[in-house]
Amino acid sequence: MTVIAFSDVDVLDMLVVAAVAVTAILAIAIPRRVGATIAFLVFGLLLALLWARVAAPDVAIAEAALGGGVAGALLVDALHRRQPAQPNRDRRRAVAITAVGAALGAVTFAALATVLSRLTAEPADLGPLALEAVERSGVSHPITAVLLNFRNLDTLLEIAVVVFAAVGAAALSRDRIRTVTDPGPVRRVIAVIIVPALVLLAAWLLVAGTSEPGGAFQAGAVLGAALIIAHLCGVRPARAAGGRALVLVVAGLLAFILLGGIGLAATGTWLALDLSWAFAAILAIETLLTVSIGVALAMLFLAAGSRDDAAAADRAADAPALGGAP
Amino acid sequence: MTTLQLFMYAGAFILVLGVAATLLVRDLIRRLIALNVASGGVMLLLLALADRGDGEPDPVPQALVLTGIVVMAAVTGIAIVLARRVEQLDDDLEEVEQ
Amino acid sequence: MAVMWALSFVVPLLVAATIAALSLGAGEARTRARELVVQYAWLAVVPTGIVASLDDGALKTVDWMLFGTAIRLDEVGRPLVLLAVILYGIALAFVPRSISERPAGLNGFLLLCFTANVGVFVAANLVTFYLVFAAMSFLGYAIVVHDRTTSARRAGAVYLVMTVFGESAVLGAFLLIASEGVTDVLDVPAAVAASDARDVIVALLIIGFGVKAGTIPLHVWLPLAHPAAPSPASAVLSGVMLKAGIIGLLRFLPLGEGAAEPLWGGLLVTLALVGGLLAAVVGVLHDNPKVILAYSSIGQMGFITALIGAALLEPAIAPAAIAAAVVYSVAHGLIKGALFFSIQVWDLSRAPTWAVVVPQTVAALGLAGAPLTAGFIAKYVSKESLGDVALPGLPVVALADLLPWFAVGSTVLLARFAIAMSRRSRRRTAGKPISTTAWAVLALAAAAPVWWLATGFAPPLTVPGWFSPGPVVDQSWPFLLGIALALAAAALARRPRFRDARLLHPRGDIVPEGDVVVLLERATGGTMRGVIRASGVLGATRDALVERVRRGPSPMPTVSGVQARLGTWVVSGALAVAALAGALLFVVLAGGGG
Amino acid sequence: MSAAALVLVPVFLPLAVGALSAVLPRRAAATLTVIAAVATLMVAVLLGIAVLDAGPVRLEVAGWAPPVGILLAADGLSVVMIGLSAIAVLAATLVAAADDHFAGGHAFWPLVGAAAAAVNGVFVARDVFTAFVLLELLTIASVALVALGGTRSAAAALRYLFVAVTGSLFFLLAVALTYGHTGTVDLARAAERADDTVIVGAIIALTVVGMAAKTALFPLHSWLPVAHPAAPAAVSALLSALVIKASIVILWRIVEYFGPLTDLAAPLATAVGVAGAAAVLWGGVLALRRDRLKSIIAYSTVAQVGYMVLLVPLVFTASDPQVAWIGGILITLAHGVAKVAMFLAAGALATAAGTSRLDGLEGTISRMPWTVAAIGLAGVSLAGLPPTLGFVGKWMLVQASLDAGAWWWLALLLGGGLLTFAYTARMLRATFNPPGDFSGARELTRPARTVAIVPLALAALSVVLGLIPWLLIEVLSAAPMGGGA
Amino acid sequence: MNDDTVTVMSALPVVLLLTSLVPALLIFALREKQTVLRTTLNLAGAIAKVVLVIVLIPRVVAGEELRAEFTWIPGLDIVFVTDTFSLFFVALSAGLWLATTIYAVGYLEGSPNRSRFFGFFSLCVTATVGIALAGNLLTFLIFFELLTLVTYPLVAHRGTRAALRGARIYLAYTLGGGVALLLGVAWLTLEVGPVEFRAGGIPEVAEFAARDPLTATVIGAVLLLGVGVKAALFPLHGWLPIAMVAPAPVSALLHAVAVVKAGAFGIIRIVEDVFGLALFAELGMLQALAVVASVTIVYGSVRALAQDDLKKRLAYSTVSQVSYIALGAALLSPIATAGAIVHMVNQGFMKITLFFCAGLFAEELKLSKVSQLAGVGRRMPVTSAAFTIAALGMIGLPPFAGFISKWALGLGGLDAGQPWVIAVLLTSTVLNAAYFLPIIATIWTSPRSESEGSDEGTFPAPARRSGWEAPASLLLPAVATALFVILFGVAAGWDYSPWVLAQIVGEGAWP
Repeated sequence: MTVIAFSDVDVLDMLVVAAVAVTAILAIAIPRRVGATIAFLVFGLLLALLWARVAAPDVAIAEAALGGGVAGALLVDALHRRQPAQPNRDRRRAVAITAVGAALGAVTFAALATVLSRLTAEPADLGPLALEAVERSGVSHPITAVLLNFRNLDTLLEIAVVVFAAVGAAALSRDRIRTVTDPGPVRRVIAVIIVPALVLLAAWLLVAGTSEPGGAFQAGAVLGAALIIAHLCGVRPARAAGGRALVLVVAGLLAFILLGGIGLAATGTWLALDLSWAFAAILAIETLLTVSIGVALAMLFLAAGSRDDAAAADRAADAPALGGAP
Repeated sequence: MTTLQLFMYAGAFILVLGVAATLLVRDLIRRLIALNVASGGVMLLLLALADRGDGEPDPVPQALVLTGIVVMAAVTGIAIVLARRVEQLDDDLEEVEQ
Repeated sequence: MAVMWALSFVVPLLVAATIAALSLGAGEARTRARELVVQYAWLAVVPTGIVASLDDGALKTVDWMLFGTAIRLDEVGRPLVLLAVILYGIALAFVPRSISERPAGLNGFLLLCFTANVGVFVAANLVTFYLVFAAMSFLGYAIVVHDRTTSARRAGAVYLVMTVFGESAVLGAFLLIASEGVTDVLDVPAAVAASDARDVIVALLIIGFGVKAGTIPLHVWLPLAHPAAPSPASAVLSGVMLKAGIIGLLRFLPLGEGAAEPLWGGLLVTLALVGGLLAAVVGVLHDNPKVILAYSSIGQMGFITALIGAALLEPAIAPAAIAAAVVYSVAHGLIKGALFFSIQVWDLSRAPTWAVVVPQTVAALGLAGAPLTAGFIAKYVSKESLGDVALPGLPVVALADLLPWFAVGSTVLLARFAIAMSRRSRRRTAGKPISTTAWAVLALAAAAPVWWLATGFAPPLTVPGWFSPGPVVDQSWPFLLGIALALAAAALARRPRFRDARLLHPRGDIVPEGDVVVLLERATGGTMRGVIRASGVLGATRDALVERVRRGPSPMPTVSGVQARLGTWVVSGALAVAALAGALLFVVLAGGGG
Repeated sequence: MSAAALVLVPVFLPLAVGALSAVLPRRAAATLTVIAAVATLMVAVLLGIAVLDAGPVRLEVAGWAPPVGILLAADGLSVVMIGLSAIAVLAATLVAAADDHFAGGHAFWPLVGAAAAAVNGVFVARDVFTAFVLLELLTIASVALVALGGTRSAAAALRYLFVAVTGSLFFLLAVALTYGHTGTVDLARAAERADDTVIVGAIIALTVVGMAAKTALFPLHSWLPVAHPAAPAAVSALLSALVIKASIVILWRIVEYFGPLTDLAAPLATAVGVAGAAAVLWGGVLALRRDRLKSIIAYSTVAQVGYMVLLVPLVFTASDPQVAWIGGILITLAHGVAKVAMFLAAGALATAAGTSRLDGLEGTISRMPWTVAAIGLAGVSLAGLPPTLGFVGKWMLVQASLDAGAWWWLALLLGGGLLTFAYTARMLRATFNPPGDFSGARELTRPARTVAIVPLALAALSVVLGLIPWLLIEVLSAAPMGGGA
Repeated sequence: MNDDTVTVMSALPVVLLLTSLVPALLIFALREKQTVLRTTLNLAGAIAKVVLVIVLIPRVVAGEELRAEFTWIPGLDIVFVTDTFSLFFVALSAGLWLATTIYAVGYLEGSPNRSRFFGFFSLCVTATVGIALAGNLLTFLIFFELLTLVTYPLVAHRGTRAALRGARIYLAYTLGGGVALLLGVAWLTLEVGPVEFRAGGIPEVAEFAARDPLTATVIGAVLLLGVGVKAALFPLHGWLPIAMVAPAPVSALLHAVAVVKAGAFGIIRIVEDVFGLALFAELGMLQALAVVASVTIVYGSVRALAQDDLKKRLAYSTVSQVSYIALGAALLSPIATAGAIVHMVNQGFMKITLFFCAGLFAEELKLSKVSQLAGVGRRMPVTSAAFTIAALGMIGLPPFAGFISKWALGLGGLDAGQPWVIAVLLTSTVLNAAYFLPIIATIWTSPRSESEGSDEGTFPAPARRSGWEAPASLLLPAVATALFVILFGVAAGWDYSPWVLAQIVGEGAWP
């Protein structure tokens, strides 16, 4: 257990952790939705910062993009839509519930803390094992190696989760997604500037993933954000709904399964990637995954916001199509 | 109190806070927020365990956390869609059996 | 010979079956055929008569029937079978001419009864005996209740109840005997004497056969059944079916087997004596000839049971007593049958009155035991066979001296019968001469077969000379005394002062028919209703109990109430957190120690 | 295709078909899914043969050995459960194909593919994190399926989502602890290295509570009677028969691997047993109180879950845990088959009679005898009466509890059976003709032929399996639980 | 199965089962209108079974035993064995099923849901034959429970409120019994391994009882409780009178052939072929069973007295009569065992005749109360004659079958040194007479007008011109079974008569 500089805990860590804890408490405690959502966004960003501190850059990026970004977008969008009448909250019952919650929470935390205190401090041997196996994975960046080679089944299943979440969401709101017709000048500017930038960023993240932090998920998230903004700004083809979008979403998953099949044919075990063509396979599958995740996240957002868009878009004229889709 | 313990206890605290809130809050969106907070707590715990020694952190838990985050995002997405339908139909929030 | 026996049993059954079949459907041809069959039904008894007279007495068995049925005609059975043949024959001939409706049904049941009755006399093993005895008893019910009047049904009901109890007692006794490992009838007395449950068996036998033989407490059904049944049926009932009880006692009681039975012997004799007395006293108070004859039968049956009781008291005299009992039974059968037939002849036959009265008086004299009649021989033979047996209670009086008093009683009764008959009007409607003449021959010539039977039993019995002075004097004084008493009573009755004295001009209402039966009926009716009410109460309480259990505090409503509250998100959430906290706390606390 | 390769077919095939049917038209999607179900059934049989020959079939996905890679293994339990899932999916999809009312919408087909893949994955998973991701996939698919059930099902689906995800989070915490303590997420290696009783106890406790929430074990059962009836008939069938089994199997796996390592396991197991006992009684009593067909069957599931977890305490106390394991597994299989039959039949009755309230079903026994017979037979199997498969399971659990001298479990097993048949009889009674009107002439919309045949075929299957269960038992004992993959 | 029998593996026992299982499944598939096909299927199955039994009897009596087994779970098989006792019960079931099928076809003419009825009807006999042929306790349990499930829809057939209530109570009782039996069987199998029936008791069970008498007694009690419900022993008899709600052929089947007999058969199997009489007596269970049986005999008869409804009275009479069998099984003497076994047949034939006649009275003249039966003898002489024969048989009068078993039980009781048995038998006889004879008296002797019959004493005119008092398909079975009651009584000595067969079986239990 190495001792860090002046005190056993770096003051910066303590600051970040404290901040994270406070924002968490705020996100939970604030009764009104708007406040809670804002607190949650801040919590998300601070969390990304914390991941950086814990030497997990990939996760930090993913957190920022997915946790803070898309999830945040979804939550804000939910608020913006409609605030149901708060049921009459009789004070006494609320207090009782919080008291019970606090008490049980305290007990759980105490027990959990004692259990955690028994964990040893030395690192698990899994890390070094994985790191020395990276050379034989076809990519140099360990996280991508784990994600797309050692434990690629997890990734496949995770994509399936995203895909089927999108399919489910689309089914639940299939009929009510409207296109945004007249975006107005400000939105048009945003579309012109930001959307291409985001797409470029997504592309870079994707390619970088093979050697430094980055990769399919982060790229997908950014691409998703780009699509959402494009849609909001009236870029009609960016409307991530309907058959075409579904095909894109499903393509990623089917490709991955196909890859598993190819692996089986080539090497005799599912999803095994021979060193010779591992890199190419990983890069190819990553691109497809990025597109798939992007469109899926966009669909989730649109499905969530579907009904009220129609209200906002009752103005007649269709905005001319802006720039090609990525 | 080492950094590891700091992070772990913080993770535990956030997890318990989130779980308790998820299970006790009636408002759907706040319940969803609490769920995301709780998942954040678990991820913190996992990452703290990944970065135990002073060498390079263990990539496997980090990959697991990445997957976890994506999954939580998907869950949040579909939860929001469902919440939206529930609120549009101003359905009885107290989902007891018919 | 076995074929003949089979024939003798099958023919009556076959005839009965054809009668039943013919009476099923309607149609002119059927009724005419049925009439014909009923007319000649009496022929069905002839084969039995032939085979009974020719049979060599060997044991004949049919293994596949019941537990193996076996019949054997011994010297005790033969005369009774012949008696049955005669009486049933005449009865079957009388029925078509009698006034009772549905003669076919009556004849059918009479034929069935005949087979069962003969079966009782010849049964050679326990199961066969019980088979035919039970069959005969229950068929008797069909005859008694034939006229379907309310009194007939009441008589039938009493008869049935008594029969069921009798049956059960006999079954109990037979089971006990059979468990001693014996089945053949001949070696039953020895087994009973030797068995340790001897007293129980004897008691059950006495009860079982007492019902059939009309011994005192169990006689109540007799005075009811006889008037209810059509007269030919009563003749058979009294003449032959009662004898089944007697043969039961003769075959199964341990007569002449080793130690004497002072207790049972004494009981039987006393019951017999009481029977004789009661019969005379109560019989006199009735004016229906059938009831009087019924009471006379009770008295006569009492006489025979006295003989059997004596045989129990003094095993030495057993063979003589048995022979005497048989002779007396045959005599009584013939005469009583004749008297019952005489009622129908008196009512319906076109024969001149003197042609009816003469055979009747001869029969009556025979019953009273006057010299030159069947009764004379029977009574003499019985008195001789008794020797000096005396009641254990009062040793001073010999039983033989008491018997004559039976004769006095029956003479008074017969006088009463004569008066009652004189009052009956004669309708003179039908009457084929053959059956009336057969009856006349039966009444007049009863003495011959009895005398021939007594000589057959010569060795243990001494046959009295017809005119030897000693027996004539012994027999005639009770008869004469009886006549004297009757004349005195008649004289008294004619006096104007006593014109409406109920005692002297009885109409049978002082002591109701069956005397004790009314009490018995009320008692059984009471117990029956009591049992039914008890079972009703039992059922009710059981249902109430089940109901209370079913409606007990069922947890159902509370459970669904709790589930409703539990169902909300907040409460179930709290439960989940509590479960988590509890589990982790437990792990830490319990594990902490380790 | 070596035996090992077979392991992943039950996962990838439905997943691929599910993905395809998201974009294909309804007819094509239906046929594809049915074909996939049949194929999975055949693969299950092949796997069974493989397991019979050589014990558990192991597959290291992507060629990497455990600590780094993911290990999947098919043992007796997985084969039997994959068989159940294939049969259940086949039945549900056949009925849904025949009558769209059962499916609840076009999205039924992709989501059913996803759910089937996830469930099969859980049955073969030997890596706790993969199990977590599979559970999440299952949750997403099931929630979406429930939401297809028409307007009022969204709230029920959302509640189910929150409960399920919270349960998964507890399990994720257990995964974190496993990694923290043993440095690996592979079950077998973790079990070898774990030595701290408190942490192992915590892992078991967290899994127990998490899985209890997801499988609606007694105190945490309230979401099931809300969610299952709201879903369309085919979905309710799959939910009751299949989805709750995934979390039970994970509970069993953790008990199988981590149970022997800590003496805290026994008291936890007894606690689970007590909760199970309470579930049997609570579910049974409430099933007697409800007057809607689907609610009754939902509470029947709550009750039957009690039986499925009953083997947990028995495994620790019985002298021969194998009997308890096999008994529990057979009861779970029997419940699966019977519950699919019952829900599909109930769905058919409800659509035909226009209402799922008991008092509206009069006369249906004359018009739809096969469907009512299916409910009857399924009820017999649930109650564990001969000659059905439920009886085999119950017989073995009775043997195990007698062997362990545990009177209370015995009374529960016997009494529970009576309670189960009580509410089945109540349902049957409701379908008899009203006195006088014998033809049951009340005009019912006649369901399609397959809708009548499929439930009865399943019920008949449970009778056939009940008479010749030795094949199943051979497979189960070829790769016994606790033998380690 | 004493030792000199040679065991032959053959599929005949399974074929015996199939002769009623296959028709059942086919009939379920028939539509309501296909009456002819349904009746032919029914009769074909019934006749096939009777023929098979007739073929088997000589072979089994000659000592050859047919056995069919297939594994159920490893270490425990489902076994069918045709030993003398099982074939005896199969013969009874087959014979009475044929009669009841004919009767049911006539009785249910024109009523709805007949496919369902006859389907379950055949399944019920399959279960009964299964119980009879069961070679070990497990198979017995499987078919015993199957019998409960299959008879439930029969009792509830009419769908009226009373029928459903009756069926519910019936189910509660019999399922409760089934649970007890399951406990007993599972426990014994655990202690002793698969329990194969062996005449005279199983050695392993004996040695287990020696080792641990208390548990053996408890297991014995639980097993008896299980089968006792169906054998309507005293505290557990409640369902029998209530199940009278079922249509007449079902009551006939339930009482005379299937359910009640299965219970009695179970008692004999458990007492003689699992524990063995000596062991059972040693454990003190035999006396207990004898006492319970005696109490039931008297209780059943007493309750029967108070019932005005004819079928209820017959039901209570069944409660009492079946306990004759239990009493016989509980006495330590070969004659008593034989008596118990033969009474299964005798009571079966007598009771089924009574129910047929009760059904006829109800069907033809709409009379169901005893008080209404006045003067029925003239209007329906043949039915009344059959009723009288069967009733006299029930009382136990000699020429009829009932006497044989009563005589055997009496002798058996004495042979076993229990003289009180005779007292019980006699009281029961008197009570039987007390509730049967009045019926016979009213039927034959009391004139029609006396009864409260609504019309002026005349009966509803016979519906058909053929002059028969009732449809042939109802009358013939009743008359046939009545003739059998006489035949079994009179021809008890014949080599293949029930009494002789029962003795053969009885000796088996006394090695």
